[in-house]
Amino acid sequence: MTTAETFLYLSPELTLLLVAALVFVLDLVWRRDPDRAHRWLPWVAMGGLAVALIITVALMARNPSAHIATMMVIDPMSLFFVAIAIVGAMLVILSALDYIPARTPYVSEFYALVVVAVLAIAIIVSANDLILIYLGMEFLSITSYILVGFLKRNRGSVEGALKYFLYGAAASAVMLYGMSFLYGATGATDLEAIARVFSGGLTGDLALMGFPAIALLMVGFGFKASLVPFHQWAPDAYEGAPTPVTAFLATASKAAGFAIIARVLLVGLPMFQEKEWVPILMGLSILTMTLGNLVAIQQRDMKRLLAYSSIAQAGYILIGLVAIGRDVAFGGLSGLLVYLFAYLFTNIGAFVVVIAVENATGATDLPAYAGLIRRSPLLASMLLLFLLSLAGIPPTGGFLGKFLVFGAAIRAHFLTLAIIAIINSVIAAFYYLNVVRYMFFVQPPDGGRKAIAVTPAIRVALWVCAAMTLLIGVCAQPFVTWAAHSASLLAAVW
Amino acid sequence: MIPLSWYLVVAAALFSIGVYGVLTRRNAVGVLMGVELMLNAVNLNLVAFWRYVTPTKMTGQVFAIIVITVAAAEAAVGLALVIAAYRTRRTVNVEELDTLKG
Amino acid sequence: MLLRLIFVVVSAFTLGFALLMVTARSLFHSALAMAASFLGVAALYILLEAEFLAGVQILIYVGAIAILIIFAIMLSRGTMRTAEPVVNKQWPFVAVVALSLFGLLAFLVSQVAWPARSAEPMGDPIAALGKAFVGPYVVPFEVASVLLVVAMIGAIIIAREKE
Amino acid sequence: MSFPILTLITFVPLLGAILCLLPWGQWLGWSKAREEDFIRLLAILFSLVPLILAVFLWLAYDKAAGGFQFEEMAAWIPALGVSYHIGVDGLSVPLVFLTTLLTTLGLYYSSHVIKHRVREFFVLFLLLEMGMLGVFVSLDFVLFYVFWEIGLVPMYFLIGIWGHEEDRPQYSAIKFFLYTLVGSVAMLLAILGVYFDTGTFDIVKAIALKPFAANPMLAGLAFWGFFLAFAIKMPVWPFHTWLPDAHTAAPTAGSVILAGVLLKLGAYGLIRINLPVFPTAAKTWAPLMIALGVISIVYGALVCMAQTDLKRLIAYSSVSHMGYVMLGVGAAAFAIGMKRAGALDSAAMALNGAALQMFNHGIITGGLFFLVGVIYERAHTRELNLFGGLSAKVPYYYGLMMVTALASLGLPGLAGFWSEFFVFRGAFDLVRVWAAIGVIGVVITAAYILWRIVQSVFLGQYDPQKIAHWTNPADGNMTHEPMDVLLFEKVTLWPLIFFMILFGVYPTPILDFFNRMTMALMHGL
Repeated sequence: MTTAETFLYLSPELTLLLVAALVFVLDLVWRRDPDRAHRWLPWVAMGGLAVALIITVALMARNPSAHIATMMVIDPMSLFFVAIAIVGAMLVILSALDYIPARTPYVSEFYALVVVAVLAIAIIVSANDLILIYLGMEFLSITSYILVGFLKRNRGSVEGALKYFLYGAAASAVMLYGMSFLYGATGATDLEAIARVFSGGLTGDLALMGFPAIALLMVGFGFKASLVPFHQWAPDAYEGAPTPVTAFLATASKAAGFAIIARVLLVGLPMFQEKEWVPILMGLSILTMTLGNLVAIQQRDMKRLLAYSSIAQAGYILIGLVAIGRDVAFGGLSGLLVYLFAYLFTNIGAFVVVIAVENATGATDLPAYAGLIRRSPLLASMLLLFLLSLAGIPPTGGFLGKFLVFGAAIRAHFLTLAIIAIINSVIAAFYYLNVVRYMFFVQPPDGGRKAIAVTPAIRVALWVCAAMTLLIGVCAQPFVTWAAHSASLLAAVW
Repeated sequence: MIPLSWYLVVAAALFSIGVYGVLTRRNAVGVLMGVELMLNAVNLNLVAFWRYVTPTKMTGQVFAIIVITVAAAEAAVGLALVIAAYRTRRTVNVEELDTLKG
Repeated sequence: MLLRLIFVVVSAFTLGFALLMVTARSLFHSALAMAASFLGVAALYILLEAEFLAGVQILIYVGAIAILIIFAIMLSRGTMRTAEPVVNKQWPFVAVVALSLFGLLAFLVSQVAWPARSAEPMGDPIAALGKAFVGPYVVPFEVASVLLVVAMIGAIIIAREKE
Repeated sequence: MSFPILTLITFVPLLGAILCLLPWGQWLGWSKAREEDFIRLLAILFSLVPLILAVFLWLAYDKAAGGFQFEEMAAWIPALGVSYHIGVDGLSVPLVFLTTLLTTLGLYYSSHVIKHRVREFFVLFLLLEMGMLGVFVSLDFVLFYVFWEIGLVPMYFLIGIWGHEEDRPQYSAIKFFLYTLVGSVAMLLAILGVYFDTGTFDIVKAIALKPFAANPMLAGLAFWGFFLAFAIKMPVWPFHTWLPDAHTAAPTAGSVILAGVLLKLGAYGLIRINLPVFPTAAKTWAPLMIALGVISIVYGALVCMAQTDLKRLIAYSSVSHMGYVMLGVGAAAFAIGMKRAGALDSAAMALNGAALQMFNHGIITGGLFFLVGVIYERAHTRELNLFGGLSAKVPYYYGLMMVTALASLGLPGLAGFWSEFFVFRGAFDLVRVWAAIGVIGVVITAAYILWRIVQSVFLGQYDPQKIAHWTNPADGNMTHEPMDVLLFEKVTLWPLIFFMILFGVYPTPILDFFNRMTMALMHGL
């Protein structure tokens, strides 16, 4: 590949890098005039992200399958996840416009770090080499630790960040240990070379390390995707973090975890599917959804409830990988992509409502949502829509995602898994409806006289999320084909 | 020549000791030190594999250098968090960081 | 034979200090033991003919990370004066877990038929590393440098005393 | 493409709901009261459109030709083989009519009694109508499922928001939701199973292809996936426990729709999907269906005897009455594959009875719940022991209640008679013993209706001490004596009474719809 082409395919990443640098530099330039910095820099970041998004979509149209050395692969699948991360970050910045300046003076740094986090995700999802995968994941982790602990005067924020950091550092060390096995067994770190060595035939003694190596890898990947039992950091980090960051962690960052699981297993370790990674993923999936839901029922704080709910959702998403197949429509992988895409808007939307309520009341516990329909019909009906989508009620995007992954499970004859999943989705409906109960059935504490003001930025974020949540469910066709197309190249390799 | 497995066993021991440290230390810095041991075990693995499996390619060493670099960055951020936590709570005891109910 | 003897001594040194690190009652002693153990690892790198890496190990691990940790300990030294135990109550259980983990891993790494071969390393490892970092590994190299900058900015934001 | 009448019927309520949501008061500078009046009017008008179209549908459906008519077919998610396929046959036309009729009546009645959170109520009610109509016209499994679930949400709110505090509406609402959801997720898996076996989500094609014909185990599983959803919705014993709570807590119009239409969704599903798609499995499980039906009939009736709450009593009577439907469907399933002459005709007759019972139960129990609402608006209690001797005080109400109650117990000359007659007539030929046990239920029904309702509410001595204050539902003022039926209540009830008498005297027009469909169904299996 020529240098020009390399730059072309890396242009989303380079744009993100430039934008982050620009925000940092402009912040320094406007040091004397922080008001100006605070007013303009979020829009610089937004504009930069928009440019990166346009570039990403334009690259998608080229339908590439480009290798940057052996390190990165720019293909529809990686671009799909880059797009998810960019859109997620834009929504997060919109929702943070009032939240962050009210809580910390480091406003510009915040937006720059969000852009950096997107860059890290862009690297992870296109990484094709264990070294770069590790580096990308660490990059995202370190950025996330900083973002979670960003409100350094706030106990919860710092504590959440410290816990996140300790779990994350340990998880990535375990993952690295697994990577060292793969390197030792094959002498290579790039996924395609690893696959080539293994496909040459596994001698019995070398195959021994397949299961432990994959299990060790899954510790690190599972940490990012917050799969049980590597999830313990998530509730604390989600609750303590600034809420816009929570929204980012629960969606874009989690999506990156799934992207890397899919790529490593499908491109690098396809021969270990049947005996090694399908059982591991199935166990993780069942544990994740069941535990996530059972614990979510007991939560009294919205952020924590959504944290456990997003853990449980990860369990459903994983079904897509367990039941992976070559079927275009119900192949599992495309279901996973649709699920993540719908989940991005749904979950960020839910968190935006949490942010709006938190901005107005300072509280995130469930009683703060009592009678929300009286105080803000917009917020209450929006949250209702998002909760219904999370519960998988049609015609929302959440339903389409569940429909596709459950369908994949049935197609691949994982009936038990499907039944466990549907039982879980009923349990989940219970606690989602409990929030709805508070919003619609319970009398507001002050009789509903005090209306909650919704700023234009939050309004825009909400409408975008709601429109997409419904659009994915009602006009499903383009999203399904897009996902199927994005998954197809990876499925072809595999 | 020393057999490869000797290095790997030493690395496994170092890794297990690190895991023990991570799981038992009550102090956040203590936990971090356990993680550093685990990372060293990984690096030992990587370098040993480099020497025995791909001595003519630099992959293993490159990987190890990257790990060391990232470990330094990670430690810097982690210790900054430790200090911030100490400022707000006067403790860095993992069990006492309980503002968030779990 | 001599090489093997040296290996055993260096390993014993490394693992001994590692054990001391996780068991020491004082965090400060722990940090010193860690630095010693890292020195042992550097020695193992020399045995593996990765001299450059041994240098990096000493510079970064012993020189930077260990010092950083000692600084952090001293900055939060209020926590060191407590008479409470430094390890949690589950330590005997964890010890069993760690021992079985070691057993499992040791068994595994000695059973797997790693594709080892007896080739000599290339002539000039430092030059080779340099070429690798501007050649096939240029992307990780660039990413690592961005990562370092970001981590530095983040650490400063979080650790700064004033708002 | 011809006139998309079914699309209009289904989605006009959605349009109405959206229009009701708009901030008219703000735009036109109206007061809150005026805006609410406008919303009431708007909602009723928008529910009249589907009603008029449904009447047209009733008249335009070619009964002689039978089969699916007014079909519309469009690609929806071609990548998944999901299409927007709708159409009606003899089974669905009367149910579409029933739905639109009860919705309009419910909205009209509610416009007089719902005083708070008006906008939400009417929006949700219209959405509910869309969901129900969608189920009756869908000929694609996914579309069917989508509408099935859409109906769930508004009903949850209707129960939870407008329920009376003492009836634990929040608990009842979530119970209703979760019970139904358990069934529907099972159905979702079954739908997927059928898809992977036949390669289509089209109900008509699935009926022709008979999925899992070679694999009785999987066929049974898929059958049960659907059956669970429908049995919970109907509901038959032992899946019925959500029903009394939901009914008791729901506002009057909510109960009417719940009993009148939502329960029919389950019965409709059995006849539309379980019987024709899985005839072999249906045959296998027919004894169980019959047993569940008979148990529901008898158990529901017995429990009615023990009720002291009028609304709860009528709720349990629904369990009993829907048991007839289950018995009819079970008997028909039992006859599948029988070679004996006349067996299939008996099956068709039982199925006719079941289908007719669906319609009749809709208008009769709908009427009963309206009547409960009438008395509750005045007395603010439904406790049977507090009533007594009302026949003299409210004679008009007494008359309406007598007609409806007698229709409910199956008095010849009123609509309920024919459906019970056909169910038993058909079932008796096929499963004599069970049918005989079921007849016990008819006797108990007569007992609780005459004794618990007629006797304790209307007969005996009126005691002014028991209920000291009555309310005038028109203006909310206190009165010492109960007021008789008001004009808006008469307007609500008379259409239902009209159909009870019409189809009691002359059931042929509606039977023609069913007969053609059931004969084709039974002979096609």
